Amino acid sequence: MKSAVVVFPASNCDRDAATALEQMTGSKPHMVWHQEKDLPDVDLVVLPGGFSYGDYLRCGAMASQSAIMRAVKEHAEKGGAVLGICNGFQVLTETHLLPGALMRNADLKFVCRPVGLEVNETQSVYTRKYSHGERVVFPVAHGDGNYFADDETLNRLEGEGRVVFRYAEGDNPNGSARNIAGILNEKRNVLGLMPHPERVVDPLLGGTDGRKLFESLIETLS
Amino acid sequence: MKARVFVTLKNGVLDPQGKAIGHALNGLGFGAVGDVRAGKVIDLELHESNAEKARASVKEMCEKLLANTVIEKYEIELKA
Amino acid sequence: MKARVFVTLKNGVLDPQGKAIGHALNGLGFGAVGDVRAGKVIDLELHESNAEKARASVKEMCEKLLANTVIEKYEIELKA
Amino acid sequence: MTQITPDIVREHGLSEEEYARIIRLMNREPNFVELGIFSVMWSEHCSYKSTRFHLRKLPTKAPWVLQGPGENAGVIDIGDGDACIFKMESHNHPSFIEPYQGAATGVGGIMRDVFTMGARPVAMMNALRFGEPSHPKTRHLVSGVVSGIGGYGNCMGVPTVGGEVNFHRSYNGNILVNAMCVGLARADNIFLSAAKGAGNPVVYIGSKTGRDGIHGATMASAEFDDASEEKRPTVQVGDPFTEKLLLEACLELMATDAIIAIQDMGAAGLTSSSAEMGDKGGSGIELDLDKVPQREANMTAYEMMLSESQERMLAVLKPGREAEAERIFKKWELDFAVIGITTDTKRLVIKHHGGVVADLPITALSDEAPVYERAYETQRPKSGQPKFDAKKSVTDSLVKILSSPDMCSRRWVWEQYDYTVMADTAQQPGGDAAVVRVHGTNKALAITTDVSPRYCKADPFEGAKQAVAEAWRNITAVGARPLAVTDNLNFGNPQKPEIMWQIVAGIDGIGAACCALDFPVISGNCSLYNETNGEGIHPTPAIGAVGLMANVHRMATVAFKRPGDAIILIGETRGHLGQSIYVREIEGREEGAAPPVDLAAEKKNGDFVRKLIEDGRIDTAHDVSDGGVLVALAEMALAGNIGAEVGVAGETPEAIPFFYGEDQGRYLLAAPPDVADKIDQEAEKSGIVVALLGKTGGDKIAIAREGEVLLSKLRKAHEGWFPAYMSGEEVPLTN
Ligand SMILES: Nc1ncnc2c1ncn2[C@@H]1O[C@H](COP(=O)(O)OP(=O)(O)O)[C@@H](O)[C@H]1O
Ligand SMILES: [Mg+2]
Repeated sequence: MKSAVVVFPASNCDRDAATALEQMTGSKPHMVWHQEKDLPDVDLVVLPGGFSYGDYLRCGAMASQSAIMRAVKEHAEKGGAVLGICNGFQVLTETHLLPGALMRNADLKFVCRPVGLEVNETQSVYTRKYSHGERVVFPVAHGDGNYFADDETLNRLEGEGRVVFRYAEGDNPNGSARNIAGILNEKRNVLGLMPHPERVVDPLLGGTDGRKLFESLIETLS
Repeated sequence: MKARVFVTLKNGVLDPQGKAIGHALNGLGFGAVGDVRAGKVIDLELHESNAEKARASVKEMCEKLLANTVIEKYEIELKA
Repeated sequence: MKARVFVTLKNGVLDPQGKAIGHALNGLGFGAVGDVRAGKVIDLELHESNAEKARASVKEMCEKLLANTVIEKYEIELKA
Repeated sequence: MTQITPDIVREHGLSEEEYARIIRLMNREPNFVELGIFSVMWSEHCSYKSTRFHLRKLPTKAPWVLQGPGENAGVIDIGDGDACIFKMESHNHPSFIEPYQGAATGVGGIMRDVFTMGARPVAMMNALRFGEPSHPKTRHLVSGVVSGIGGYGNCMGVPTVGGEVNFHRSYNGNILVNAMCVGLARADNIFLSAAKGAGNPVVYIGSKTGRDGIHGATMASAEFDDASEEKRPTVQVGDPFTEKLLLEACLELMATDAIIAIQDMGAAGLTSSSAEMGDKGGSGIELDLDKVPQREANMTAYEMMLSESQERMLAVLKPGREAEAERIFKKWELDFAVIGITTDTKRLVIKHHGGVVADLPITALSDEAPVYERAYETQRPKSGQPKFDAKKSVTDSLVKILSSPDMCSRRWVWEQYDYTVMADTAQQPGGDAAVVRVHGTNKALAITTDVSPRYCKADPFEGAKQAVAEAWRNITAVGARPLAVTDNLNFGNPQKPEIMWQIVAGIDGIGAACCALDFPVISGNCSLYNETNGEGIHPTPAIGAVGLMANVHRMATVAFKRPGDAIILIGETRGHLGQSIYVREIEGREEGAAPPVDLAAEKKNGDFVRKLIEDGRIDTAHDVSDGGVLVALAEMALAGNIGAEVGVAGETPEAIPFFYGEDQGRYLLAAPPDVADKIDQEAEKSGIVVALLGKTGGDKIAIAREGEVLLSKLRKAHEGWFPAYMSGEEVPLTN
C-alpha cells in the first residue's frame, strides 16, 4: 500500500501518522506539503491531526482551502482512500467531503484520554479486520470533536451504515451526536474520526487496537 | 471601507459555549438572563471604496471561509 | 429585552486569530483585505424591560465574566 | 527625548547607587533608551544580581554534561550521538495577572529556549502552586493556567507529560507557574548564542514587534501591591501557531550550516538577545530599528528595544547566507529581516530614523552588572515531632487524605493536555516520572518535577535537599538513571534578610544533594520578589530532572500488576511526622521538623532499586513521598485496580507514624513471593533496610488490626475532589 500524509502549517500528528504507516506497511509514506497542487501516486491519503493554522477561526477551515485539498478531493472522487484523523476529520467536514461539522466539546475543554469505542460497521476498507460490535480503545486529544449534523443527515448516516465508530455508551468525551466518533462518505472510501488509531499501534504506548485499521487498509489496497 | 461580519450559529444548532455562559451568568447571580448565544465578530479593513463591490466580496469571503454554512449564518455590516 | 455584546481585543494587543484570517483571505485571492481583527459576539435574552437597568446589568456581566478586561474591551447594544 | 529624573530612574527599578554606576560605566548620563536597556539588563530577572554569587556554588559538571548553565538551556549526552536539552522557567507574575495568556506564553518561552539550541521539544512539564482553594481567585487561576498551558502546548504538538499542583495560602496573592521543556538534538549539532566575529548579518525571525509587555522583565523583579493590577503593562498574547512554524523553520535552518549564533527573544526581547549574543561572542552589535518588522505604527526605539512580543528569534548568520535563510522563513510564512551587523567594538549601537539612539559598552550590561552579596539572617529551622491522636482510624484518614486538594488525583489537569502526541509517551501522567521514548530507539528519558514547599518553609536547607532527592528518587523508581537537574528558584524579596537566608540555604541544600547524588545542575531560573503586601510565598525551589533508561521495555510503573505479589518496603521507617501531610490534613497543623534526607542511604537504596528494574526483576515500584507508605500503597492499588493486605513491619510498631510518616529514601516494590524473598535477602546483605509489608490482591486495602477500606471508596475520594472543586469554574471563553 502506497500512502501519503498531508502536512499543513501546524499539523502536528504528521510524524505520528508517518511512523505508524511505516511500522505497519514497511515503507515510508510521502509527506506532502499543503501548497503542492498534486498528490503522488498513492492508494491512501492521510490528513493528520494537529492544529492546522492554529485552529483559528474554525478547526480545519483554513486548511480546507489549501491547494492540496483540490487534489485530495479528486483522489476521493476517483475512489481513492482518504483517512482524516482528528484535525484531519475537521478538514474533511470543512471541505464537505464528509457531512456535518465538529463543534466545541460540550464541556468546552480540551480532552486527552483513552476512550472506549464500538466498531459499528465492518463493511469498509478501514474496518474489515474488526468484528462487528468489537470494543476497542483509542486515545482522543481534541477540543472540538463534538459531531453535529441535522437529524436527517444523522438518520441517513445510520441508515446507510456509515457510522463506523461510536463512543461506548457513557464514554462520549465531547457530547457528539448519537455518540458518533467516525463516519464514512457515501462512497465509503473517505473516513473521518476524532480518536487516534495511529497512537495505538505500539504496545508500549498503551495498546494495539489501532493496528487492525491499518491492516484492513493494507489488505484491501495492496 | 470597513466591514464587520457576524458569524453566529443557526437556530437549532446547539451552542455549548452560549449555554455555558448563560449558566455561569446565572451562577453569578444574574437571574434575569435567559437564552445566550455566542458567536464571532470579524472586523475587516478593505481597500475598496465601492460599497456594492465591498459587500459582494465580503459575502464571498463568508461563503468560502468565514462561516461554515452547515452550522452558521452570517451578517455583514459595512462602514465607510 | 435583548442585548448584544461585542468583545474584542484592545488596540495594541496581538490578535493571532485575526492575523491568520487576514493571511488566509489574502491567500484566497482577496487582495483588498487589510487588517483583520477577530472578536466575540454574545447575544443575551434579558427578562428586564428597563433599558437603563438592563445596560447596567450587562455592563456588570462584561466586567465580571464576558470580557477579560486585561486584554479585551467590550461594547453593548440593546434591542427592545 | 525624555528628561531623566530620579523618579524615572526609580520607576525603572534602579537604585540610586545603580544609576550612579551606570553613569560611571558610560562616562555620561544615559539617554532614555539607554536607561531602559540598563533597567532590563540589570533587573533581577536578567542579571541574577541577588543570586549569582550563591549559584556559583552549585555543581554543574559531569562527564555527560555537554553544556551547563549560561546558555539558553543545558545539554546532556545521552549516548549514540544524541543529546537532551532542557530547562525550566517561571511565568509567575504574568500568570497571576492574566492566567491563560501568562501560562501560555510561559510555555512558549521555555520551548523557544530549548529549540533555539537546535533541539526538537519532546516533552513538557509544569509545576504549579495556587492559593488555598477557598480563596476567591483560586478557581479562576487554576482554570486559566491549565487551559493556557494546554492551549499552547497542545497546539505545538509537544506532549505535556507531568508536573505538580499544590494549593497553599502562601500563594494566595502570588501563584507559581513553572514550565519545563525537554528536547532532543544531535550532540554535534547544538546551537549556542555567542555572536563571534565581526561583519556578520544579524537577522530577525518570527512575529512582528508590537508594544507587548514592555517592562515585563522589570515587573517580574518587583513586588506586587494592591495597585499593581491597575498599572499593568500590555499583556503578551501567545500565538502557538506562529511558534510551531518558527520551530519548524528554525530546525530547517539549523540543518544547514548557515548559523553562527541564535537566541530567542525572551524577557527584554531585542535588548537582552542582542546584548547577550554580543557579550558571549566578545563582539559588538549594531542594529537598525527601521528594519525591525513592526506590528504597530510609530513605535519608538525605547518601545522596540523593550518589547516582549512573543515568537521571535535573533540569529547571526554567516555572511552571504541571508537569502538561503530567508527562503526557509518565507516558506513558513514568517517575518525575516536583516536588522543589523556584528562589529568588533564590543558596543551595542542602536540606530533609528537615521540617527544613533543608543550606544553603550556591552560589558556594562553583563559583566559590570551589579552582583549583590545580600545580607542574610540565619533562622532556626523548625524542629520536633508533632503530637497526634493515636486513636484516629488509619483507614478513615486515608480516605480523607486521598481526597484532599494536595493529594487527590490530578486527572482533571492532565486530561486537558495532549500527553500522547508524538507517539513516544511510554509513561503518562500519574506515575513517578514521565517516560518518553527517544524517537526511533529503544531508550527513553524519564522526567519529573518536584519540591515540597512545606518542608522548605520549615527548613530551607533540608527542604531543598529533599526536592533534589525526591526528583532523583522519582526517576529511579521508573528504572532510569538520573542524569541532571534544572531548577526554578521561587522565593520572596531577597532584600529581606530572612528571605535571603531561605535563598542561600535553599541553594546550599540543592548543592549538597546534587553533589552527593552526582546530579549536576545544568540550567535554571530564579524568580524572586514573589510577595504580596509584604507576605512572601513558601520558599519553592522547584527541581526538574531528567534521567535515561537504556531499555524502555524494562520500565517499572506504580500499578500493581498481579494479585499475590509480595509488597516490599525499601528504606528505613522511623515514623517522621514533622511537616507531614498527615498532621496537616488530619490534625490540622503545620508543625515539626522537615524530614531529614540521608543522602548516602538515598543513593544506596535508589541504586539497589534501579538495578532490580534494569535487570527485569521488578516491574512495579513507587517512591514513598507525600503522605507516606499508606498513600503510596493506595496509589499503587488504585492504578492497578488490585487491593492489598498489609501490616506494620519493622521497629516502628505504631500504626500512624508507620503508615503516614514521611521518612525519605524509601520505595515500595511488588514482586512474586519467590522473587521478593530473594530481594529481601539481597537487600539485607547489602545493608539496606528492607521489610515485607504484605501482599497484593482483593478489592480493598486491609490493614492488620486497623481495618479495611474498599478501593472503590478510595477511588471516589481520590478522583472526586478536583472535578467537584472545578465544577464551579467560570467558562473559559475562547474563540
Ligand atoms: N500540572 C500537572 N500537569 C500534568 N501532570 C501533573 C500535574 N501535576 C501533577 N501531575 C501528575 O500527577 C502525578 C502525581 O503528582 P505528584 O503527587 O506531584 O507526584 P510525585 O509525588 O511522584 O512527585 C504525577 O504523575 C504528575 O506528573
Ligand atoms: Mg513519586
